[in-house]
Parts: sequence; C-alpha cells; structure tokens
Amino acid sequence: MKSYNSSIVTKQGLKQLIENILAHKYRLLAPKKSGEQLSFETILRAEEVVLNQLLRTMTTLSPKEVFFPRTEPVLRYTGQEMHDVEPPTPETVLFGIRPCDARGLELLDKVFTWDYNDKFYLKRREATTIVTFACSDQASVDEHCFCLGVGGDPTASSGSDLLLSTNGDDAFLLEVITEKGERLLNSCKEGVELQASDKRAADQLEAIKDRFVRKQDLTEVRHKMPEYFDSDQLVQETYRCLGCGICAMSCPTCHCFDIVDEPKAGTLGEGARVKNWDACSFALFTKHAGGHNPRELQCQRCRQRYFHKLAYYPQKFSEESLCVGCGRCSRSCPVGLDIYQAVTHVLGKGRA
Amino acid sequence: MNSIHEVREEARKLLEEKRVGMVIGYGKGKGKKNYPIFITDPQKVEELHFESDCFYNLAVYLRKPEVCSHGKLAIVVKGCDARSVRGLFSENQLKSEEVVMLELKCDAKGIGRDKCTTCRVKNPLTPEEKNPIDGEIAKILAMPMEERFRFFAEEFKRCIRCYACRQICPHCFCKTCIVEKSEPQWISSTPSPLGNWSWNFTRAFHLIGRCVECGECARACPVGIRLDILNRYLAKSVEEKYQFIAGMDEKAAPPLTTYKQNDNQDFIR
Amino acid sequence: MARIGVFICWCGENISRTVDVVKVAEAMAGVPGVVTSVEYKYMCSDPGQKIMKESIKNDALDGVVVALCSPLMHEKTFRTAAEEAGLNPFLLEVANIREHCSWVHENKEEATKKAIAITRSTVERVRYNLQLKNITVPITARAMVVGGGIAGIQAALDIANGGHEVVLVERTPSIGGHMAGLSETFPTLDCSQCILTPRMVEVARHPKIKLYSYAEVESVSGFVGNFEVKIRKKARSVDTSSCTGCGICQEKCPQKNIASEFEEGLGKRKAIYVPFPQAVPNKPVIDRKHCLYFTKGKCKICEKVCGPKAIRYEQEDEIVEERIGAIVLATGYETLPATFFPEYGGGRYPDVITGLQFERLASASGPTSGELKRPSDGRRPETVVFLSCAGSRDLAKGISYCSKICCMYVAKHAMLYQHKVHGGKAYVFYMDVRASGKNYDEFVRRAIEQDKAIYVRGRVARVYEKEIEGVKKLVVKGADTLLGEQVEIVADMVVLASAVKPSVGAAALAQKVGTPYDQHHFYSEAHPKLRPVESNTAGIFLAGAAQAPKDIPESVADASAAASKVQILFSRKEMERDPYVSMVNSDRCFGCFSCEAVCPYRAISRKEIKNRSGEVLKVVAEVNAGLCQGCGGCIAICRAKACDLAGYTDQQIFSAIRGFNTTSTYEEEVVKK
Amino acid sequence: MCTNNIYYPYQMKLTEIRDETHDIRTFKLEHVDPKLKESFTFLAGQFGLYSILGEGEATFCIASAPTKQGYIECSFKKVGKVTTALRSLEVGDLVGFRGPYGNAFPIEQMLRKNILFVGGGIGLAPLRSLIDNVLDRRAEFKAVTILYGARSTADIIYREQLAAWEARSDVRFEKTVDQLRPQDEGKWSGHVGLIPHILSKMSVSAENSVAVVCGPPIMIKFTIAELNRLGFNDSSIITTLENRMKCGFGKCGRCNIGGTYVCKDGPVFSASDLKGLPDSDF
Amino acid sequence: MSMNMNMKFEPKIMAFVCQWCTYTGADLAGTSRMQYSPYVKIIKLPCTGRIDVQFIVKAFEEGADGVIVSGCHPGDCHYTSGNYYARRRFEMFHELMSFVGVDMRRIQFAWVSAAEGRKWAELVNEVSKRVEELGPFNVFHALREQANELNP
Repeated sequence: MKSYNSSIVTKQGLKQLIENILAHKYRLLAPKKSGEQLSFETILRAEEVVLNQLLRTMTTLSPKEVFFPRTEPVLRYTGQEMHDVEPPTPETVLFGIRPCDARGLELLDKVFTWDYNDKFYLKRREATTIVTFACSDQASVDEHCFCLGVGGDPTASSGSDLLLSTNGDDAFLLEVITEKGERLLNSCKEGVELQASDKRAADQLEAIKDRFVRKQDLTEVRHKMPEYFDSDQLVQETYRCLGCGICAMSCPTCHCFDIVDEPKAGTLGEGARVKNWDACSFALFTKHAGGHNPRELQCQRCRQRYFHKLAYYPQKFSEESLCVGCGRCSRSCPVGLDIYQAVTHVLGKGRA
Repeated sequence: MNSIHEVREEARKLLEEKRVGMVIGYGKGKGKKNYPIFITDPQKVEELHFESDCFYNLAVYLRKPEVCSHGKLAIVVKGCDARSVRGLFSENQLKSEEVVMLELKCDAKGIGRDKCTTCRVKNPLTPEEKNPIDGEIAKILAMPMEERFRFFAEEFKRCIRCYACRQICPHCFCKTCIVEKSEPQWISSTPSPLGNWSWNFTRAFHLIGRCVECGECARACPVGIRLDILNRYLAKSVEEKYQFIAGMDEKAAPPLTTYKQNDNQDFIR
Repeated sequence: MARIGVFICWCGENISRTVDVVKVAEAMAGVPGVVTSVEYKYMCSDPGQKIMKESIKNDALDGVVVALCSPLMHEKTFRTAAEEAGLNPFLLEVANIREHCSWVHENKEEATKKAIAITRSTVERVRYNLQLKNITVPITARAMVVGGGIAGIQAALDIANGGHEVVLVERTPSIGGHMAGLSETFPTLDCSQCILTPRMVEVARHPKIKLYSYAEVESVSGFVGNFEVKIRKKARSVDTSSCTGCGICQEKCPQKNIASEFEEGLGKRKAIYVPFPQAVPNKPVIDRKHCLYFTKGKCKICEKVCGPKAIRYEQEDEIVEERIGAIVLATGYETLPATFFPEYGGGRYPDVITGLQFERLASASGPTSGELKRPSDGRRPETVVFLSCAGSRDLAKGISYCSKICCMYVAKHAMLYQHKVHGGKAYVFYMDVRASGKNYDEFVRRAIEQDKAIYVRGRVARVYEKEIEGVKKLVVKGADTLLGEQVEIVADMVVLASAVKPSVGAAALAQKVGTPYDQHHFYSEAHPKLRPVESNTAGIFLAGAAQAPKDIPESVADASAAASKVQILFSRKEMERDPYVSMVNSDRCFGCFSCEAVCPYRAISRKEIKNRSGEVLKVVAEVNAGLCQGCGGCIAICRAKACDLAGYTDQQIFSAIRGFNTTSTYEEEVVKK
Repeated sequence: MCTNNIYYPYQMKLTEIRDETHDIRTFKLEHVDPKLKESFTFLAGQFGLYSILGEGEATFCIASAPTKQGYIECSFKKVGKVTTALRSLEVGDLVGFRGPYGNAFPIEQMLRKNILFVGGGIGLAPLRSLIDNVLDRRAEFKAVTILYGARSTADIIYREQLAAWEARSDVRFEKTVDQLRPQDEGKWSGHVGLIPHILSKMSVSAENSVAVVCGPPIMIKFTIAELNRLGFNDSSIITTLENRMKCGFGKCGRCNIGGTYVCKDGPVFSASDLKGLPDSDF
Repeated sequence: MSMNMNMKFEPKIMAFVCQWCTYTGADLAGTSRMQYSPYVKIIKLPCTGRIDVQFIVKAFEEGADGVIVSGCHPGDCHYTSGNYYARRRFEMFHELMSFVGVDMRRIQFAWVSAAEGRKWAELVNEVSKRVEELGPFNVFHALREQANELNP
C-alpha cells in the first residue's frame, strides 16, 4: 500500500470531482434515495449525490451487489450450444460506501479467489474504484453499528481506493489509499482544488468511538464455538426468526448463491445458467432432494449464519470474522433479530 | 380480556394447569422495542407485555414446528392476529381446541408503512366499519392503466426475493411455496423484473379472501414494495363482491372455494 | 432427448388447401427432439396409419403428434393404432389443424403459420405426456334402490331378475308408494292396487331382494362399484321376525283417532298400525308420537294381546352397513298440500281437497269405500270443480314447470265422479290440456264427450264458502278466457290438481349420495337427451318422479332403463375408465382442503401422515381415483401446486403455452420459402 | 471453449446407459474433446456436476475407477427436475460436466492394510470407484472385505460388478437386504437384515484395518457406531458426505459446515473429522 | 417487443378453453366453415375449473398480447360446478390484473357452448381486432426484455 497522501477538498471541490468522474465517462454508483430507501444506483447528474444523506444513512442493501449481483448469468445457451459470458465491466467508480462495506469486499475477495477464481466477481472488482466515506459525521454511527466489536474501524481505509472523511463544516479530507485511487484522482482532478494535508481520517477515531453504543468484542465467540454451539440461550435468542433472507441479502459479506437454468421467456431452448442470491436461512437451502434436511429447524439455520460469520470463516480463511458490524441485518430484520445482541447475550451467559 | 394483567394471569393459569405448553406474546426489549416472546414457564408470564407498538402478527408463529411441538398453545392476539388465527382454523391448519386466544384491544398507531392506519379491527372480535377506499388505493385507481402498470412493475422490480413477505405472513403456510416448484417452474426464482412481477402478482392472488390486512408483508419488505395496497384493495373487493371478510368467521368458506349461481358475470361475454 | 414423430394430414384438400402441410412438416423437423416429420394425403386411412405405426417401431418413438382434424374425430383411432404399434396410447396427441385452422382461415400463409404453431405447441406438450393406463375399478354387483314406489319396485325387480342382489330401502313402513293409494289409473281405468299388489308381493318374496322398510339412507361413501352405505332401520317397536301379522294389536289399540297418512288424512288409524291392508311387509309399526305407552307411560295393551310376543318397546334405531355397487334413486314425489292455496280456501274449507285425497275418496278401499262423500258433512257432492295447474306453471308460487300428470288425472277424476255420482256436474278449470301419450287424448275426449265433464279454460281467482239453504257450498270465481267472461260456480267440492314436487328430503339424500339436483330439488340427469336416467355421479342412477314429474308408465320405463344401466355396469367384474384423474403429492400438500371444497364428486378424502411412532404429522388430501372424474378443479385452486391432473398436467400445459408463442428463425425461413 | 469461467462445463457424450434399478440409472460418459479425453484424470471419491442446458446441474460422485481411463461413469436416482431430465437422455446426447471436485479417498494411507468396504444402496457408487481402484492394485493391500446392503433385492445396483467381486477368491464378499420380498423367498443367497446388524456378526478384525463406509446418513451413523464397537477407531473409518452442493468449488456456501466446505475439504472424511463437525448427525 | 415497424403486427392471443363446450363450439365453427382471425390459438383443458390463473400469467410471460378464457355457460358445466368456481376466480383475477394496470381489454372471458360456433368466431374476431388496435403488450413485454437483458 502506498504511503498516505492526504488533501483537503471543499464541498464545491468534491462536487467538481464528481462531475469530472461523470465527464470522464466513468459509470458512477452512489447511494441514492429511492422511495424511503437509500440504495446504490447509477448516477447521471452530480446533484443526485446528496452528501448529507449518504453520510448519515446507511444503504439498506450493501454495495456487494455491484460485484456480486442478485442475479447474473454465468453462461448462455441456444439449444445444445453453450456460450461463455463476460460480465459487463465498464470503468466504475463506487462512491460513498462505508469503511465496513469496503472491508467486507476484502473479505469477499478471499471467498471468490479461494482456489478457484470467480471471474464474474473479480473482473467487476478490477474495473471498480472505490471511494469510501469514513463514518466521521455526527450521525454516521447509529445504535446498530458495531464494527469495533468485530475488528473493524469506522475510519479504516482497507478495501478503499480513496477515503473521504469530514473536515469541518464544508470541507472533506481526501486520502489516496491505492494506486487505483490515485489514477482516478489524477484523471479527474482538473478544477478541483486540493490542499495538501497531513491529517488522516483515523485521527478522528477516538472521538467517533464514543458514539458507538455497541462496543463489546464478538470475536471471542470463535474460540468458544463448541461451548456455545448447543447453547439454549442461542436458541432462545433466535426462536422468533421466521426464515426470510433479509439478513443475508442486505449483508455486505453474505455470499451464498444458487445456480439455476433460466429459460429465456418467449423462446424455445434459449436461456442462461444464472447465479442467484440465496440464503442459509431459507428452509430449502440445505434440504436434500430425498427430503432429509441437516438443518431442520430455523434456529439451526440462524446459528449457521452467526457461526459462519464469527467462527467458521475465521477458522477457514483468516483471523477476521466475516461480519463487519454494519448492522444492516438487525436494522432490517422484521422481527428485530440482532446478531450483536444475540451473541453478546450468549457470551454473557456463557461467562456466568 | 381488557388488560395485560389479566392476560398474564390467564397465561399463568394455562401454563400451571398444563392446559397449554407455550404462550406466544410480546416482550419488552431494550429501549422501546417489543418483540415476540415464547413462554413455557409460568414464572415468566410477567415478561408478557403489551403496548401500542406491538405490531407483529403473532399468528405466524403457530405454524413453526418448534412452536407446534409444545402441544396446545396460547397466543396473545390483537384484531389482526385473531383474524389470522380464525383464518387458519378455517383452512384446517389449526384446530380451535389446540389454541387459546388471549384477546387484547389494540391501539397501535402504526409503525412504518402506515400499517395500522387503515385497520378496522382494533377490537379482536368486531370489524368497526366497512373497508374504506383509503388514500393509497385511491391514488392507484386514479392512475391510467399504463401508469398503474409501471407503478407496480417498478415496485416489483426492486424485489430481491428475500421472501420476507411470505415468511412473515401467517397465511403463507405452504410447506413448499409455488415459487419452489420446479416441474414446471411457474414462477422464475430469479430476481428479474419478469420473475418478480409474477411472484408478487401470484402471492397477492393466493391471498385473495385470506389476507387479514395486517400489513406485515409491507412492513417487512426491506425494499419497501407496497404490498399492503395490493392486499387491502383485494380484501376490499372480496368484501364488496362476496360479503366476505377474512378471518371473521372460522366456519365461513373462503370465497374462492365456494360460489353462488348468480355470482356477478358482467365481465364475461 | 425425446424421440417424437409428427404426422401431418392433408385431409385431401381439406387441410392442404389453406395450410401448406409440406412446410408444416419441414418446420416440425427442425424442432429439437422431433426425429421424424412427414405429411400424407389421408393420415386416417389404413396406409396413413401404417406410416405412423411403422415409424413408431422403426424410429423408436416415445411421443407422437398427429396434426389433422379435431381430436373428437380421430384421437381414439390414432391412439388405438399407436397402441397396436407398441406405444402407450396416451403418448399420442392430436393437433387440430382442420376445424381450428384450415377450415376457418383463407390466407394460406397465415393458416400455415398457425398450423405450425398449433403443431409445435402439441409437440412441446407431448414431451411431458405420461404413460397412462386406463383405471380399473372392481365392481360389487349389488344394487341399492332408494324408494319403494312403483319406480323403485320395478327397478328392484328388474335388477333382481337379472340375477343381482338388490337392497331396497323404503322410508315408510310399507312399499307401494303413491300408486298404492290411487283408485284407478288413466287411460285404462284399471284398478291401481290390482296391478301393483302382485309386484309388491313379488318384492317381498324375491330371494335376491333385501327389503328395508321403515328405513332411511344414513350415509354413502365410496364410489361407483364400491359404495359403502349405512342404512338407519328406524325402530318399529315390533320384532318383525316373530310377528305373524295377525292384526290383533291394531284391533285392540285404544288410540284410534290418528290421521292416516295413507288415507291422505281422510281416514283414521291406530297408534300401532299397518298402513294399509296389502302392505308389504304386512307387519305393524308403533307410532311413538301417539302411542299411549310412549307418551303417557302406560297402556301396553298391544304387548298383552300379542300372541307371539313380538312387541319391542325398547327397540332402538339400528344402523346397518351394506356394500353396494350401484344406486338407483327412486324417491318419487309429493304434491303441494291444500293449505298451500289459501286463495282457494285450502285448509280452511274441508271440502277443498287435493287430487290425491280425491283418489282415496274414489278408491274402493278408501275411507268411504269408494263412495263419493264430502269430507265436511258426508253429503254427496252434486257439483265438483276440478282446478288443474294448482301451483304448477305459476312463477308466483315458485314453480315454473308443468306437473305433467295433472291433465290426465283430472280427466280421470271427472270421469270417475260422473260414474259414481250420476247427474252430478264436473267442471274442470284448465290452462291447456296436455294429453300427449298413447290413448291419452282419446281419454280426455271421452271425459268431455261421453262423461260430460265441463271444461272451462281459465284460472280460478278465488274460492269462498257460502251457506245456501243451510248447506255450506263453495263458490268458485274465475274467468272463462275463451268466452272472455267471469264465471261463478257454486260447488260442493273443489279438487286441486296441486303441483308435483320432489319428496321431502330428496335434496338431503342427494347431498349424502353426492349427486346434483336442480333448483326445485329434482335430481339432475347427466344429459337431458342422451343420459336421462344417469346422474352425473358415476354409479348413481335415477328413476321415476324424483327426476321430474312423471306418470306411471314413464316411471316404470325409467326404472327399467335404470335397472338396465345397473346391469350393464354389473356385467363386468371390473370397470375401465379414462386415466384422467387428479393425483396429490403428499409432500407438497399441507392440508388446506380447498380442493375438498371445490370437488364436485367428493373424490378428495383426508389422509393422515404419521411418523414411525404413529403420531400424526399432518393431514393431507388424497384422491379417490374411482370417484374423480378429472375436471381438474382441485388443481386450479391448489396454491402449493400439490395436485396435478394426469393427461393435463401443469407441466404439459406449461410446455404447450411455451410452444405456442415461440418461433425460431428456422421456422420463419421455412414459412417464407 | 472457455478456460477462465469456472462455471463453464465440459461437454461429454453419453455412450452407454444402464438401468440399475427401476429408478437408478448409470451413465457412461466420454469427453467430446479428444484432448480432454486423453488428459482427464480424477481420483476415487471425487465428484462432478452433471448438467443439461435449460434444466440445471446435479451433483453425483464419479462411480468408475480412476484406473479406467477414457470415460467416467455416474449413477443417479430420479428425484428432481435435473435427474428427471437426465433420465430422458439417450445414447449420443450431450451432458455438461464440471469437475472433478473435492478430495479423494486416502488410498495411499490404506496400503498394506486390511480394508473393509461397507456400502448401502446407491452409496455403493463412490465406493465402487475405490474398490475397483484397490482391486486393480490388489497386491498392495491385505485382506479385502466388501459388505453391500440394499433395501430389497429390487434395489441392488451394479449387479454384474457385485457378481465379479463375489467370484474373486481374494475378496470376502457379503451382501444383505433389509427385507426379503415374498417373491425372493428361496432365491436369495445373501443375508437378511440391516447392515450394522450383519456387520456385528461378521467377526471382522479392527487390527491394521481401515473401514470405508458409504450410504444414506442414517446407515453411516449406525455403521460407525458398530465399527467403533468392533474396535475401529474413528480415524480408521472413512466415509463420504453428501451435502447439497451447487458450485462444487467452495463459493456458494451451501455445503458449509463448520470451518469446512464439503465440496472442497470433502466429500471424503474420516469419522473423527465428522464428529468434529457441527450440524452433522454423527 | 422488437418488431420491424413496417411489418404487420400479428397479435399473439392464447385461448384456454374447456373441452366440452368451447372446444366443441370451435370445432363447430370449423365444420360450418366460418372464417375468423388466425391469431387465436387454443389450449384444450377439461374444464374452466382446471384453468389456473397461472396459465394466463404464463401466456403473457411467453409473449402473448391477449388471452381468451372460455367454457360452458353457467349451469352447463360437464362437471356440474367447475365454471362457477372458475367464474369467481376470474372475477378476482380481473380485479387484481386491472389494479396492477393490465389493460383488461387484452383478456376476455366468455361462455361459448358447443352450439355456439358463431359466437366463437365472433369472439375471436372481436378480441383479435381489439388487441390489434391496442398493439403489442409492450409494457409487459418490456419486463421480459429487461429480464432477458440480464442474460446479455
């Protein structure tokens, strides 16, 4: 990683930067309000990027969809003929994701490159430059956020190419993290006033930390997996789970998918083999064709998700947990399930 | 029953006398949040709680195998839950002798998606008034056809197939949903605009005459699809056309499983 | 990959004139899985069929589409041919390119395109056709006849004489029905009882007939060939096996003022009674509503006088079960009571009576021994007014239909009256005289011309009582529409030819049996022209006035026809039928039983799914293939898609839909050529 | 042809169809690409994804021995959409194949040992690959015992193969059916009873032995228990897991249990591996 | 729908009919040589009671521009009551379809008896003409196009 290269940019300057990005024919994706929600969408005009909004509210769905779409063809067929598919990879700028999301992408990289490289994910990754917003605004952190408890950091730069953070009322701090980031900045900086600075987003960390209500460390669950696996407390915590897939689908790191053949409507014998989002919370996820289901009960399926995040992934891939503490699953859960609460309760009981 | 105190007392008795194996109700979480709780220990009935933001439709839990394994059940019901429970009776999913309803009058004001503002069964047993054409429905009806189509197509396009609408609905009790049937695959499981349209359309159709307008599907939907408008409109139509309100009378046949010789056929040539 | 053969017929010029069959064949050859696609001048001819048969063998086809005329014409022909060639006949489908295409379109290109689409769709469908086998159902060659009137008696005797066992169920204590109460019958004026009684006796002693009198059908389950019937034998309070029928109990019974049902209320009976002297069985029954012992707790005279000690006060209703292969419903009719007509004074004036009551007055075995007397004062009626169409064809009374038998019996009544009361005056008010039948019109003419019955065309508005010279007379006010004037007749008696309607309980029985009935509760025949004595439920047949008003010869003919249908059914040990029945996947079924609610044949039953330790895990629907007629209503209502219809599976329809709309560039090129 | 798309299957031609039972069918498949036909190798215990365009993919193990080159075999039961479609194929039709995936039976660790093979039902398929492999290198192993069980005589697969094994003097072969149907009375020369029960009566020695067990989960569970009783320790019991899989290369998450992806870290596990896994029935 | 502008619009109309009444009625139209529009293609089913609304949705998914559903008149159902249940189902289907903005002029329900060959021919002509005037069902086809675009 390159040494830090920070500059201060005004709000106006940032707008100019966005306009330049658009002018350079990058595909720009940024959080945009649609209905009551904030979601990553293609931006056509700079004013569609509402900075205040994206600083304060987290998108309902994570930016993983940019690299791992909810549905994506992996091959096409016409009768008996197969055709390879290349993912569309316009040069893309993904603007305004959070440090937890950026970190999530790094975790996903490990899955999609483990032995077999998934070109669909990787080519999109290669074509995308990530401009992250650190959670430095007063309202960036809410009561669901707990990145600190899973080894994250609201100001971290990992996974990002450029990192933005607030710097006073009308200015931002822009840090170049990678060469890719630098390339983007160099190609789009005409008319943008950049004032070199020695500050870093991380300088604000201690202040931001105070805004977190959820600070307990969840990572220790990994070492106590056998102890908690059959915990009654965990069953109680997840008893009300109804088995929808909101948690998995809104999660920046849940990556389960299904592969199905999707005939093209209105044709005979044409279609595509597609990769669709799936979720371990669905009852049919592990059900055998013969009817046997190794995870028959919903609490077992919930446990799978929690443990995969906090124990199995670290065991398999790295010491990091697969949960980045973005809080999306608990924000959206229709029955108020909460991985943080469940796990801290279990940990609490475990100790007692 | 009038108050949560009476419910607690009744729940305690039911559990102590082993007349039920579990009581499903609301508990108080941290802050102002309430969530469903499941009580098997008579000592713990004090955890039962009820206030204006207890908006879940608890009837959905009556079909969970973990819950059913407790034998007879007692359930705290508001108007919409009670309608659901009776609907489940009428569709042979539960036997009335297996469920004790602990009824409470509801004064929920509505949480998100104005799910409670159109409610007319705050009192579990009696609907208060005819189903009005509410503002949202009126807005749709005022649109020209193509605009309506676009409106719903855009709504459905957002669907990510998390199936929260289905999972949270007490009346989506099929063990394997039509979307999970592969021979033939009536509805594509791919979250594409076409598959999403068929899925949301079909789910609405399947709920005709059965939906109790609890609004949980719309509340649960993470991408904010206005499923509630759709279902409320259909419930209104069913009431107008067949004088049927789902979940009011457990003995009444759901409207699509019966007929009258002189049913309307203006639309048939 | 499938191996499908497509065979396209020119039908001479019938198809080929507007459909380019060569192009159709060429286009089909390009559809994946089609291994042969040929056209021929006359596919249905022997050489045409031979082409298909040889191809089935040589090309090892596992699916065949024949594109030709309507399947109603030749589906059977080709399926039989396919079977002869060793292919399951249900793997063949017909694409209708004549009636639905070549005959209705003129533009050749358009018709050809459509024929291609139709054939393509059928090819797509046939991919998913299943090897079906006709269903065989074993048959219990034992019939049940419900109703012991003339129709029931005739049906029972015919079936029994055909060599099959019959269970005859009669609701009242004796068989005989209305015919037993009639005086004489039109148009021959022979005595009703004289022709009926021998038949009743034959029933009683027929070794193949098991008679349950004073019994009702409690429930029916099962299906054609395999019904299980529960019959409630009502408590007679008499042990029929030891009772000798001596009649002493009836003679000694102190309760004597009970209106006799048999006498239509014009005569009396005891509390223990035999309904009429020729009753079959000729064994008494205690009317518990009126018996002193049952109402007051003391008496027991009958028990005391009974020699063989056959009285059983403690007897209870008994349910017996019978296995039955076919059911004949012959539950007959009743007529509207006089009280139904307040405008005619029915119920208020004792001398306003119904036709059936008149029969009893005119019957030699009746309460007046055949002498005509007024019920009110026993005087001979000098003037009698007969009103036909009392209630019939009267929408205001809720009856749209003609009761059919009244015109004839009114003429008979007028005739009998004239024979019994010489010099008496018989007026008949009528709307039309419907006397179509052998010797019927002649009979009516005789009543008018020889016996001087006075026929007045018109409706009677009102009947009221008026005392004239100390005698209460009935004034009949009406209109003579032929003369266009009001008429007023002072009469001694008014006889209402009141409308015929189905017996009380006909609808309830139909529900038990699971067979449809119309809005008047007459049983519905399967087809008004071609299947008049069959109900829509397989194995349920109809006889007599339960289906519509009928006279005696019609009822008897009906009964024999129904008996013949039963015997056709019984002529085989097993019954074969189409395999198009619904099937339930019990894994997918979650038991909402919407299917049960919409099934017109009660073919859905509930099956418990248990685990190894016998606990019920769930209750699911199950289809009784014997009852299912293959309408598919259960499938459309099933949200989980847990059921499907053999021969019309979801997969087949789904593929057919796909097949219609999808053209390939290859096909387009073929069409353009 | 495509090299970097991991979802892209090879085309294989169906060259032979054998019906094992009324619902189990065996395919013999050969690569369409002659080069691949030459170079394709796999190990006993590995599996593949078989597909038909428009219908989807299904996972089965490779049932032929890696020593038999130029083709692979697989056996499958008709249970769903893909297997139904596979059943409709005829000789000459194309089948998509991705693989081989997964680990393999640790044949090198089995050298110079007594080997006990226990197969139940269609679970003989992965075992067959290994058995043939072992028998092709017979001299490198000590005693070889095969116990095969099926629900009834109608459910027995690989009949010719079984007969060939039975005929060998250097193999002890035992067979059993859970239940004997009336029509088999007097015609069945094998045992009658469940596999663990027959095993308990076979007096096999655990000494210097490895047991390889394949079959339905419930059979594996009770067979492992019986083997433990006979003195086999968990590390000398080897089995395969048949979790649901979609991708085959550790991405889709479906077969994840604990820190393990059955498709990559399995499907072959020792009983001691299995017992450390959550959500497994063992 | 990708359509050449100078090509004539040939609507795709699918008819789901019962085999006892309407199918036979259409046969009668054929034997009577009544001429009608060629755009309607029939799928035969035992009864209108068998017609799942899913069929109609599927027809549109596969590119239909219009749909006809027809069976026995009330009271004439071969299976006594299939068309009564179907009538309710279609009424609610009609409600839902029009609420979500499907122009119901594209879907016609009808009772056509075995004797009504004339009515069948008229029905086909009427619906064909109407759908021709409405043009391709573009809003729905757009969903399909968008779905297919996901398979680039």
